[in-house]
Amino acid sequence: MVQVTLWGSLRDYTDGRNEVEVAGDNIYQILQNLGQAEPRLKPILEKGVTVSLDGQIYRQNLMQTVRPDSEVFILPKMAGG
Amino acid sequence: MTKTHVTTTINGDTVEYLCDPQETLLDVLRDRLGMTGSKEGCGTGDCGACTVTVDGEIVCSCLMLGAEAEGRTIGTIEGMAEGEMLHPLQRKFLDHAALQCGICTPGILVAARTLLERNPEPSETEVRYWLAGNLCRCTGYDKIVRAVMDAAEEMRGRNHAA
Amino acid sequence: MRYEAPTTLDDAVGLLAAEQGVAKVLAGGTDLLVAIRSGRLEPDLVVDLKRIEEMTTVTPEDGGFRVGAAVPSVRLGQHEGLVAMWPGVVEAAGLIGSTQVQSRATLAGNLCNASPAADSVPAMVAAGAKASIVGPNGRRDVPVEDVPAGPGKLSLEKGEIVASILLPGKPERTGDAYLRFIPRTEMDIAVVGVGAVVTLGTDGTIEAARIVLGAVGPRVVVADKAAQALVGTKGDKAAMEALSQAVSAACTPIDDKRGTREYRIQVAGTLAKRTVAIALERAKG
Amino acid sequence: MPLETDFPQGYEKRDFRVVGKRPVRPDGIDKVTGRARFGADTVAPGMLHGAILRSPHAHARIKSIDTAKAEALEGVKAVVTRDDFPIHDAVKEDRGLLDILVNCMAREKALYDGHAVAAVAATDKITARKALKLIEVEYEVLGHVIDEDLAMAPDAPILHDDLGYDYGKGKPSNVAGRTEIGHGDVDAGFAAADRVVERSFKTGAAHQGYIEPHACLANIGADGRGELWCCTQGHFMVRDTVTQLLGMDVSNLRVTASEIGGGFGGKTAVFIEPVAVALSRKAGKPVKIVMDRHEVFRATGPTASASLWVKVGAKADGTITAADALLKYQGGAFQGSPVDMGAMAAFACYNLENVRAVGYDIVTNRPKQAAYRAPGAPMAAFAVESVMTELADALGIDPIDFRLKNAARDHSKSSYGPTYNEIGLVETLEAAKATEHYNSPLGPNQGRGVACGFWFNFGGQTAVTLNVNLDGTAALSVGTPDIGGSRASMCAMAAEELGIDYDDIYAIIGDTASLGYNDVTDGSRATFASGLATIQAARQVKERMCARAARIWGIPEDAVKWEGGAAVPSGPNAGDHAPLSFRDIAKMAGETGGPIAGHHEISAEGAGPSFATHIVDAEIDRETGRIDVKRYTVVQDAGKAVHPAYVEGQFQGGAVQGIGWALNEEYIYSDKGVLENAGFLDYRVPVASDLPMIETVIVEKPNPGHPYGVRGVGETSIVPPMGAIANAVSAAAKVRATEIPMSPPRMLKLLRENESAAKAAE
Repeated sequence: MVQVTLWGSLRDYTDGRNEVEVAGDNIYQILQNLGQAEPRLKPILEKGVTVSLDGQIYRQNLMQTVRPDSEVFILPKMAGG
Repeated sequence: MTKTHVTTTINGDTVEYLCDPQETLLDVLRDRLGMTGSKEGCGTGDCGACTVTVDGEIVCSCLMLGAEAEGRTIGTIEGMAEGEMLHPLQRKFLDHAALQCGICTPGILVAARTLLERNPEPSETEVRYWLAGNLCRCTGYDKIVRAVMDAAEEMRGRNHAA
Repeated sequence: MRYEAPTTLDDAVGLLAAEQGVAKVLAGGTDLLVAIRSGRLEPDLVVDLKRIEEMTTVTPEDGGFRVGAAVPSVRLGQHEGLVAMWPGVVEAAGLIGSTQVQSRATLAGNLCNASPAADSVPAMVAAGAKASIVGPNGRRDVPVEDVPAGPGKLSLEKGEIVASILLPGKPERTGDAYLRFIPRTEMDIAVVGVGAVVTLGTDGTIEAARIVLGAVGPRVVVADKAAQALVGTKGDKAAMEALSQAVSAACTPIDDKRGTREYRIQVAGTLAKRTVAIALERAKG
Repeated sequence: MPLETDFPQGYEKRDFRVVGKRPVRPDGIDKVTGRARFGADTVAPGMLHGAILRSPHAHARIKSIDTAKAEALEGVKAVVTRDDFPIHDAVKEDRGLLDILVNCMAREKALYDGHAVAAVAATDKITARKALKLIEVEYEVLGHVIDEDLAMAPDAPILHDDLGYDYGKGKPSNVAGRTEIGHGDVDAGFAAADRVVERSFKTGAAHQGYIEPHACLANIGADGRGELWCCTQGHFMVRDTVTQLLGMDVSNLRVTASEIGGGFGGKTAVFIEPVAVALSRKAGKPVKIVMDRHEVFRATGPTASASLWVKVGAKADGTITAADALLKYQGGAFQGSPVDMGAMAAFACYNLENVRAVGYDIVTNRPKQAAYRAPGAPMAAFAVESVMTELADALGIDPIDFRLKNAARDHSKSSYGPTYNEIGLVETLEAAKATEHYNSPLGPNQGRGVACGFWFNFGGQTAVTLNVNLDGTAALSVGTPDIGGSRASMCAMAAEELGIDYDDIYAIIGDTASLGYNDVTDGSRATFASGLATIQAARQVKERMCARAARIWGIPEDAVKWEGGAAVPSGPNAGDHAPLSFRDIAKMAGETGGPIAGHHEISAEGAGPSFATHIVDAEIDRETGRIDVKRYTVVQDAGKAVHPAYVEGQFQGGAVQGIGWALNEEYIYSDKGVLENAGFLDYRVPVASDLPMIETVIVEKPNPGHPYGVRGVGETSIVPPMGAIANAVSAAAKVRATEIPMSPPRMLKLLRENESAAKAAE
C-alpha cells in the first residue's frame, strides 16, 4: 500500500481525509484504485490531475513505478504558458 | 470597383500595380506584391511592425494608402541585405540574439537603419526613443538596443577606415 | 471610395465641393486611415493634399512662418528658424506618435482631427496661430482654436480646407513651451496637455501670458485667469501656486480610459507650473 | 551497446563543447531578411478571405441570426453560424471541449463583448468585411458582470445555468470551483507569531500582447481531407481540437505550424482555426482568416484578473510561523482560470510548517482567459511578496535576509505538498545580495524592491527525428513550435552529443503528419523536453553509427564506442582500426545498411522547478503619480543555460512583461461591459524608451532530472516583477501599493489619501 496525499479541497469528497492508503505499482494503478476506493473522486481524477511522485511532477507519464515508500501527491491539473 | 494604377520604386526596382483606393501600402506590399516581410501587428500605427521607408523617411505602411506611393521611393526589409551580404544591423541582431520570435524584427531593422543614417553615434536614450514606435514583446528591448549600438560602432569604424 | 491627388488648391476645393457623398481630406492620414480601417468612417472620396505645392512648404511671413497643411512634423523639427522661434510648438508637434508617425502627421491634420487631446493645438493656440482656410467662397483666416467645434467636429463649411497655419512672429523676450502627461514615455494620447507663452518686461516681470490646456474639456481651454495669475509677477513660487490653482479650476474634464476627472484636474495644475517654468527660461533667452 | 533511451538517466556532469556557447540561430537569416513565413504570410491558389462577426454586447441572448443578405452579396462564398457547429459526441462528453466550441462560435448567448457569432468567406477582405455588416443579429441584452468580487455576489447576473461550485446542492453561480492547498495548522501558527501582516490586493487582466495576431489558412477538399497552416504554440493540439470539434477524423487534417510571432501561452488555444476549417469545408476553397488587433484584444487571451488576500506571521527572529492566502481569479466567460496553479505557487518559495491557500475560479462576461507565462503564479506572487517585504520591514530585517531565512531549500517540503529535489532559490538570493545593484545607493524619490518567484516547469509528450545526411550534416525535426530561439538550443544539444559542428545541424518544426504527437510549447518545456528527446535521438544515432563501424570492421558491436565525434574500437578484442568519423559513416550509410536516423518519443518528466530573485529600483513623481523603473536585475536558476543569450532573453522579456503588468497594462471596461482599450494605443505595453537595460545573472544549479542539468526558464521570469516593483514603489512612495497596474491616477490617489491620513493623524 502507498500513502497518497490529496490536495486540500478534495477533502470534500473523502469525508475530510486528505491522506489515503492505496494499492498500486505505478501511477496509473494508484489512480484507478483511488477512484474505486473513493468513487466521488472518480470524475475529478478522470478530468485530469497532476501527480507528484517523490518530488517530481507527472502530468502524463502514468506508467512511472511507485514504491511503497514513495511520496505521492495528487494535485490539480496543471498547464503552462 | 475602380482600381488605381500606381507606378513606384521599391528597393530600387520600378514596380507597377493596381490597387483598391482603400488598400494601404502594407496591403499592397503583402497581398499584391508578395512582399510579406513587412508585418501587420496592429493596423493603427502603434506597433511599427510594418515600418518601411518612403523617400527616406520611416513610415508605418499601414498608415499610408497604396495609391499614395505613386512616384515615391519605397524601401522594405526585403531590400536591406545586398544579395548574400547582410547589413551590419542584420548581422548584429543575430550575434546579439536581439530577436526571439522575430515578428517585430523587420520593422525594427528598417527603423534602426534610418536612425544610423541620420545619427551614426546615437546614445542609448536616442536609440530607445527612435524605436519607441516599434513594439517588441519578447526581448524587453535590451538586446535590441545593444545590437543597434554595436552596429553603429562597427559602421563608424568602417566609415573611418574607408 | 475614390482617391484623388490634385496638384492645385483650386482643384482640391473643387473636388471636395462637388462630392455628394462623404468627402475627406488626407494630409498625413495617421487618423483618417485608422478610422477607415476600423469601419468608423466610410468616405466616398479622399483628397490627398500632398501633391499641392503650397501645402508642403514652410515659408517666412510677417516675421513668422506659414506652415503648409501637408508638412509633416519631422520637417518642423528640421527647420532651424521655426525651432528657434517657437520651440514649444515644434516640440508639441514632435510628440504626435512615433518616429514613423512623425514622417506623416501634420499640424493641420492634428488640428482638423478635432480631438481635445491633440498635442500641437494648445501650443499653437498659445502662440496665437491662425489657420488659413480656403473654400469655394475664397480664403479666410481664423484663430486655430476656432477650427474645432467640439470632439470630432469642425467649424468648416463644405468644400473648405485648412490650407496652412500661420505662426506669427514672436515678440521680444517671449518664450513658449508645451508639456503633456502620459503614462508611458511615448506612444500615448495626452491625459493632460499644457501650452504656455510668456512675455517678460525688461525688468523680468511677466508682462503677458497665454496658458492653453488640452484634454481637460471638449475643446482646448484658454485659461485666462491662469494667465492673469502670472502677469505682473516674476513667476515666483506664490505666482506658480496661483497659476496651478487657476488651471485646475479651469478644467472640465471627463472620466475615461485615459484618466479620471479628478486626476486630470490635479495633474493639469502641476503640469502648468512645469510648462511655465520652461517658457520663462526661454523668455529670458 | 544497449542504451536506455526510454527515460532520462539523470544529470551527468561533463565538460561541454557546444552547449553554453552563443551560436547564431538556424532560423536567424530568414528572420532578419523578412523571408520567414509567419501565420499571415502564406497563400493558396483560389484562396478566400474569412472574417468574423462579433457580439457588441457583454451578455446577450441571441434570438436570431439572419445571413440572407450577406450570402447574397457578390463575392461571398460561405457564411457560418452556430448552426454549422453541431455538438458532436466527443464534445458532448467533455465540458472543456464544449467550452472551446462555444467560445469559437456563440450558441444561445453571447457571453462577452467580442464573442464570435458568425463568419463569412469572400473573394477579398473588403467584401468579407462588407458582408459582416449585412448579417442581422437580434440580441436580447442581459445584465452583465465584469469584476471577480461582484461576480461572487448573491445577486450577480449568472452566466451559465449549469455551473456553480455548489451546483447540485443549490442554485447555479459564477463560482466554478474551489481549491485548497496547504498543510499544518495556520491558526496555531499565527498564534505563535510575534508579528502578523495581512493585506488585500487587486490585479488587472493583462494580455499576452504578442505582436503577431492569430492567423490561419485552411484548405479542406471535397473528400473531407485537408490542411491547416497556422501560428500556434502547438499544432498537434490544434489538429486534435479542431477535428474533435468538427467531427472529423484526426488523420484527415494535417496541420503545419508557421513561424510564430510570440505566444506567451496565448497561442495554446484555438480561436479562428475551427471557423476557417468550417468555412473552407462549406465553400470548397481555401480560406484564410487573420485577426486584427482589435479582435486579438477582445476575443483572445488575456489572463485572469484577481482579488487576493494574504496573511503571514513571523517570530521576531524572522522565522515564518504561518502563511494564509485567499485567491479569487476570474477567467472570463468559461471555467478554468489558473487559480489552482496560483494557489500552489503562492508560497512555493518558502519552507513553511503551517500554510494554506484557498482559491476560487470565477466566471465573468469577459473573453475566455488563456494561459499567460506561468499561468496564475504572478498575481499570487505579487500579493505574497508584497506581504513578505512588509513583514521583513516590520521586523527590521533586510528583505533578502528574511527570504533566505525562510527559503525553500534542497529536499524541503514545498508549500503545495511534495518534497523538492535540488532547487536553486537560495543560490539566486545569495547572488542577488552580492550584486553591485543591491549594494548601490538610491536617488531621491526612489525605492528598491526585491521579490522571489517560482514556476513548476513541465515536460510532456515529445517526438523528434534526427536524420543523418550523406555529407555528414543532420536534419533535426522537432514538434514544439519555436517561439524564442529553441531550435538553436536543439542544434547545440544534438551537436554536443554527436560530436559534430553546430553548423552541421539544421532544425525544423515538423508538421503533424511527419512526427509523433507533441504537446504544445508551454510550461517552459521546449528546450527541456524536446531537448531531452533530441539528446536521446542523437544517442540512438551514435549507437547506430557504432553498429555500422562494427560491421565495417567486422568486430562485435560492443567493441565500438563513440568518442570525439567518431566511432573508435574499444576494449581488448576490438583490434586496431582507424576511427570512423560521423562524416565517414554518413557517407557509407547506403552501403552499410541504409539511411541512419535517430528517433525519440517520450512523455518527458522531471523538468525541475526554476526559482528567481529580482531587484528593481523605481522612482515616483510625487506630483503626477508616474513611476519610472530606473534599474532592474534578474537573477534566475537555469539549471544549465544551453544558449545563454536566449536564456538572458527569456529573463529580460519576462521581466519587462511583468513591468508592463505592474505599471500600466489592464483591460478597461465601460459600464456596458464593452472593452474600451482594445488596441496598442491604450493597452499600454512597455515601449523601448520606458525601460532601462535589464541586467541578468544566470545561476546554474543542475536539474537532477536532465542529463545536462537543464531546467525550463521561460516562465519564472514573469513571476517576481510585480511584487518586486510594488515593493520598490511602496518604499519610494512611503505607502503600500496594493493594486496593479500601479497606473499614475491610482498612485496619485494613493499618495493624496496617505498625505490626508498623515495630516489627520497629526
